[in-house]
Amino acid sequence: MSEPLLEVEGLVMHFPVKRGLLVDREVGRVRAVDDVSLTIGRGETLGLVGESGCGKSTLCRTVLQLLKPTSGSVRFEGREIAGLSRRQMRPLRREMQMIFQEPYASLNPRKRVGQIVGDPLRLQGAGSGAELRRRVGELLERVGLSPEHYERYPHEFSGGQQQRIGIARALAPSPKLIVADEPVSKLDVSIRAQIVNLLDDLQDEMGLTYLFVAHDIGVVRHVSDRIAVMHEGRIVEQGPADRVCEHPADPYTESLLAAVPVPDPRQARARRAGGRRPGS
Amino acid sequence: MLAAPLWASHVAHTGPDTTHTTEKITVDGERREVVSPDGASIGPVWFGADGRFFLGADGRLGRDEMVRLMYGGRTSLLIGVAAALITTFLAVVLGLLAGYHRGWTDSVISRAMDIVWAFPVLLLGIALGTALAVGGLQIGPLSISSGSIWIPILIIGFVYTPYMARPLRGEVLALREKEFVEAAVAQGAGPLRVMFGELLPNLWSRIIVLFTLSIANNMLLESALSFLGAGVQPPASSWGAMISTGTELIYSAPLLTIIPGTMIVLTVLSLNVFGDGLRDAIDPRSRVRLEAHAGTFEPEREGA
Amino acid sequence: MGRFAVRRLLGMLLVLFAISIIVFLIFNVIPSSDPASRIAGKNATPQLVASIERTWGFDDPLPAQYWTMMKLIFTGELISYSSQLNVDEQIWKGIPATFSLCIGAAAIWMFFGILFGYLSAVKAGRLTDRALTILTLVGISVPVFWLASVLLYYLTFKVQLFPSGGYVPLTENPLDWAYHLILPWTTLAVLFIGFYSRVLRSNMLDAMNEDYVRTARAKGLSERQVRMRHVLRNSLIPIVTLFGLDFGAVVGGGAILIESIFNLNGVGQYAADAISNLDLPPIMAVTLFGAFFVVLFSTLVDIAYAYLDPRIRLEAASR
Amino acid sequence: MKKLGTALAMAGVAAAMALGLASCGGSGDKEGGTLKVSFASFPDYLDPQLSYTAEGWSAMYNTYIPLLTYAHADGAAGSEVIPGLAEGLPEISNGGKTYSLTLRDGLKYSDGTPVKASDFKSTVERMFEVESGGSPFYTDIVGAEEFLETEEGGIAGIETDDATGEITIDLVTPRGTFTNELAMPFVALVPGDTPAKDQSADPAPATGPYEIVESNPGRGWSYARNPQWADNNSELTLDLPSGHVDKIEAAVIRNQSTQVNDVEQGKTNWMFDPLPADRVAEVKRRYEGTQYRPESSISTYFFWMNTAQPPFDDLKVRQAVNYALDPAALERIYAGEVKASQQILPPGMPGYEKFELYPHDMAKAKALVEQANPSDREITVWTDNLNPNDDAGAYYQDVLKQLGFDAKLKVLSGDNYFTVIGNQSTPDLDTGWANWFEDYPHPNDFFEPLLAGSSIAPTNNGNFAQIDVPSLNEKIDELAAQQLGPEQERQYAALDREYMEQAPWAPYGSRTLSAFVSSDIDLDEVIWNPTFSGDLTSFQFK
Repeated sequence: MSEPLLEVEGLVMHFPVKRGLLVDREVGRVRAVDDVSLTIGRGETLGLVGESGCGKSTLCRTVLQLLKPTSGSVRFEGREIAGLSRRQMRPLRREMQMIFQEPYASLNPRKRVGQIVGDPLRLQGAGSGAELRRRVGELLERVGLSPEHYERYPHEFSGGQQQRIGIARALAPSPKLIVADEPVSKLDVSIRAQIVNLLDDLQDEMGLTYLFVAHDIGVVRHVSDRIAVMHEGRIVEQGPADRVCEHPADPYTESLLAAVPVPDPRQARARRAGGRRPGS
Repeated sequence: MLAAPLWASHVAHTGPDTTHTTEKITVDGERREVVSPDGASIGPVWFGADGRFFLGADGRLGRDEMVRLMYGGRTSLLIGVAAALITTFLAVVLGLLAGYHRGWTDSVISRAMDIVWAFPVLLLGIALGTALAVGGLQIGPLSISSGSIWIPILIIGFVYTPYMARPLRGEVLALREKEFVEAAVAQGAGPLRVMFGELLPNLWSRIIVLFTLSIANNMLLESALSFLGAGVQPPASSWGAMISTGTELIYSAPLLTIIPGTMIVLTVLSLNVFGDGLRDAIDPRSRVRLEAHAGTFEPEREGA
Repeated sequence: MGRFAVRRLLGMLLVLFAISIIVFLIFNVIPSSDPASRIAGKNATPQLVASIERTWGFDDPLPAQYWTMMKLIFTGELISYSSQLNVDEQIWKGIPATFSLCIGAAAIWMFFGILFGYLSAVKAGRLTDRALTILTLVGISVPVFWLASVLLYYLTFKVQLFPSGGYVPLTENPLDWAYHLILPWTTLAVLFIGFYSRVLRSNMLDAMNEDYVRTARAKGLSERQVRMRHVLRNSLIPIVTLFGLDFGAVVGGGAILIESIFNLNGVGQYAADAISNLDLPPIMAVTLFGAFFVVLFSTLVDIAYAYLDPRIRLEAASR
Repeated sequence: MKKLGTALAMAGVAAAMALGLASCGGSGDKEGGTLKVSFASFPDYLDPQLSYTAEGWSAMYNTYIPLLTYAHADGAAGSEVIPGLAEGLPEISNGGKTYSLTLRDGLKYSDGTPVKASDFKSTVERMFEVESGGSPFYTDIVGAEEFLETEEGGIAGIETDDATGEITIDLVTPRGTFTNELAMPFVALVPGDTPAKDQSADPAPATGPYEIVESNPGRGWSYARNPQWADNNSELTLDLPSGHVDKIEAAVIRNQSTQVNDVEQGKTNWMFDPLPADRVAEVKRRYEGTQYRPESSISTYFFWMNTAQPPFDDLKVRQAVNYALDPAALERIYAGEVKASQQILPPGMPGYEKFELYPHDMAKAKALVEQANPSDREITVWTDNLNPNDDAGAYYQDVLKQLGFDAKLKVLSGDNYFTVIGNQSTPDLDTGWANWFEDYPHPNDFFEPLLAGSSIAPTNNGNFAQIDVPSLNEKIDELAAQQLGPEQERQYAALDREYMEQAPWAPYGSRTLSAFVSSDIDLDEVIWNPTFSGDLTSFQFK
């Protein structure tokens, strides 16, 4: 494994359950993330798999400090970010971006594509006017859209295209880490592969590091170098992708492999090898 | 025709407060007194006196009713629009703050809104109007003299804020759950940027509709406050204040009540029809509960 | 559920408390409201004013004055500055007129609001709907007090069809009671008729496209049965909510204009008189009375909703 | 429009000489019946010790009777002080400082308890205890000021003897107006055990021909005949009338135009308030002489100018205003209901002599302002919102604008107008409207409270013009200590002129009031007392 980019150690995220007639008292906790430790190396893809509601999304958000963890440590490039305030976090945000599960919901319906993709650039103080427009155009092209789409609104696009916009936005600040929270689960099966391939290509080109989340172990297997399996807030197993899929150590991983229909591996591999540029 | 008040000062031959108590004018070549010795004022003369006293004089001071109507309309419209701007501004800021930050910010703002909302609108308006009628308002460097129309503007803008802030807060609460907000935060946008850059654009259509209807409501409330003597202070005129003086003379000169009232109805009706159409055009499924009433005017309740 | 209700009621008390403080402060910062000189009258000497200040406690610190006033309101011993009458008793005497006005008007506006809304929705897009839409829009655009004055002029003076105002107690003569209240009822109701029929119309149009209505149709129910049993019934729920709130607001001050114009001597009229006198005790009491109704009805509606829809309870509790 | 009450807050309402005593009742007149009357506002109090409005005094004229009272007659005859519960007018001794009276023997309150001489003392003490607005009239009684302060120990200056009915009052200084003051309702006797708090909701037992049997404050009240009157009290006080109707129902109808409609339609028999200005023409045309007759009042309507600060500290400016105001215009604003006059004393007041110092002359006014060339031209004009006073204010503002001033109008609620302009901490008290109705027919009532330097007070100020001329102050004091006679009347007339030369006010007239009754009331029989207005004992159905 290469030099670690992100190190998560003993991360805990509990949601208190409060009740009380007048004053709220804590009567219990939901343990969404319970003592999770992970390490992702530079340029590596870690696949995180688990059934819906197991705490994957919470983990993503906790890692990115969109939620304050209850305890534990998150180190990014060796720097502890778990206790940082919003303000302290802000300069670090450009280094780690997120791709969302629901492409449409993650795009502001009242903003034009150009603005959506350009905003992160503007936030970084990077250029303005024509220069900004040019860079946005490049990004759009990079994810397989056309610079002409600049003035359009998100609802004018298909789901796959919307996800491409989301990816372009994530790429805009030139991040090191991208957390992809089930980026393809809401897309048509026919489009999933295109997006997965796009992410793969981008990783190769830009040396990105992915935390790739899915509930479908099949998808994860093909993009990931290593896989972590999450169950009820805990990591039950982690290791190289092929090892985990072929020799699962945990019974839960086994049940996942058995329950989820896996697309024909050969077909997927073939497509990957073909490397067609999608969408253009 | 409803826009005529905007050019009042260009059309009018005389000031709105100028009295013509003992004057005579020529109507169709005949000399007539504007106010007779027993106090009866001249009625509408239409075009008989070269456009002067088109609608006659108002009561025993002999002020030109048409001129007052135009200047009064200007005041009414100004109050309606200015108060709506204040309401909108406050409601947007408070709605965004409460809806975005939730937690105790929301609790504080929502409770404050509850208080203003539970305050009977007319009573609050009259109480403030009466309170400020003598000494005016003095808050730090801001000083408003007691006869100023800014007093009714501020009162109306203030008391109607919850009626707009509540639906907006509800909307913000819903929008806030959308992933694009999280996306903006993930990119390093601060709270202000999220509120005004991400959330606000999604509220515009709603705000515009609420704003239009709010002007209509404000004009009705202004008329009610002025009618009760807590709004526009004489001799300044507004349509509400004109109705107020008119009703004192209703048995001898009913037109003085009927004309300004009709103007209010027509203007408010136009605004309501416009706001209604706007709502249908922008957002056909939304059920905006902000409707015109002077006394009770309902917020949209979340979940209702 | 019980927890939600208790919280809501506590919130209600808090709101009332805040309102009482605001009113108290508004009237204590007015430069000219100085009640002692007002009570003393025109020829007052400084001794008289000083003596009045001692007796009424105007020289106490403000919190003490506030506390005394609240205590007196709730023990029913508060007396007004300008007439020295017991405020609670005066409010109590105004209640029959105010409630007669509000309840009667509410009955009228519910009946016509629902009737017009129903007709408008059923005949959507047709002439009846258009006409009713115009009518209801006009209804919500008319200043109530203006309508009242114009009706008074035409119907009690030009044509002496109705009495020119005043209130006859129901117990004294039910017929006369209704006869005196017809005009006030109508005027007060116009606005709400317009408002309710518009809300009902849009609710019904929405409801007609819902699945359960289609299912009902598919089951072979007649169009009429579908409308009455399913569409109307479900569309009425929000109307009932609105009614709760509006009724609270009307009792709590919305009727003030109608009461003064028709000389009904209700609580609203009492409030208007007190305000023009800058007479703090009745203003405090009436505002609290009004706010009580507004808050009470909105609380009732909230609780009713929470009962019907548990999500609200959770949302409110998580705040 | 609405509340004459406050407009007339200072006192009684007058009717003048216009009509002689009504001729004796016609043959068709009948006794009994229920009289319905309407008031635009409920009296401030239905408690004789507290009430200080025209409404209250009119309502209690025939209910609570002081030791002295005013004759039940129109015009000047009605200004005569006559014995009420006392046997005769007071004997004045000790250089005008001691007043002696004797209570009639055998009087009873409507509840049957006997009236005692000591009730007078307890009544005066009660008036101080309830902190009545009337108490300043009686602080010259020995020991009264201490009593107001401590409310203990009684008032030393009043001695009574229940056995003989003798009442002796000692004053600190001679007081020429004290006879009039003994005839004010403030000292109308109530039983000694009446609680020292407002009794409006449960009026005290009466001594007059009518007792208040029901009071619903804010809404209305009603009278019935006093059961003790016919057999007992009237036998003892023959000079007071007994009344014709058996019951009187008074209702509050706030809108005066509605009151007019109701009288026209016969739903109300008499409206207390004057006609609203816009209905005057119509009512005069249709009902003058049959159901309507104008009644003059002893009152002065004026604009005061604050002589203590620019620009009105300059006599020329004040005179300019007097020249600039057009009585004809103001008459129209009041629909003819104000009789033009440019002096302090109104017609009907002893000492009134007509003069006209400032005939309307706009050119002269402008010239005077030019001469004075005041540097401060920003003026606030104050008026109340009772129509047509608000219109008069608007007209005055317009006149000041024509004179080259930057005038702003401030219109306040009639209910607190005088409190505000009487409070010197109110900013911008430059000039404004005011009126004054007599408390009693004595000219001192127009000078001391309104123009004497000693009346300038931080709150409840009555000297709105803040005029303080030492020589004139002395004159006021000197005249106030004397009993009113022809010589004093002449001197008051001179004082009137001297003050108008100083022009602290721009007076414009006295108010015309009106008696307007339904068609079934005998208008000729109606008595309009200058201090108490419509006399309820005089109303009679045809």
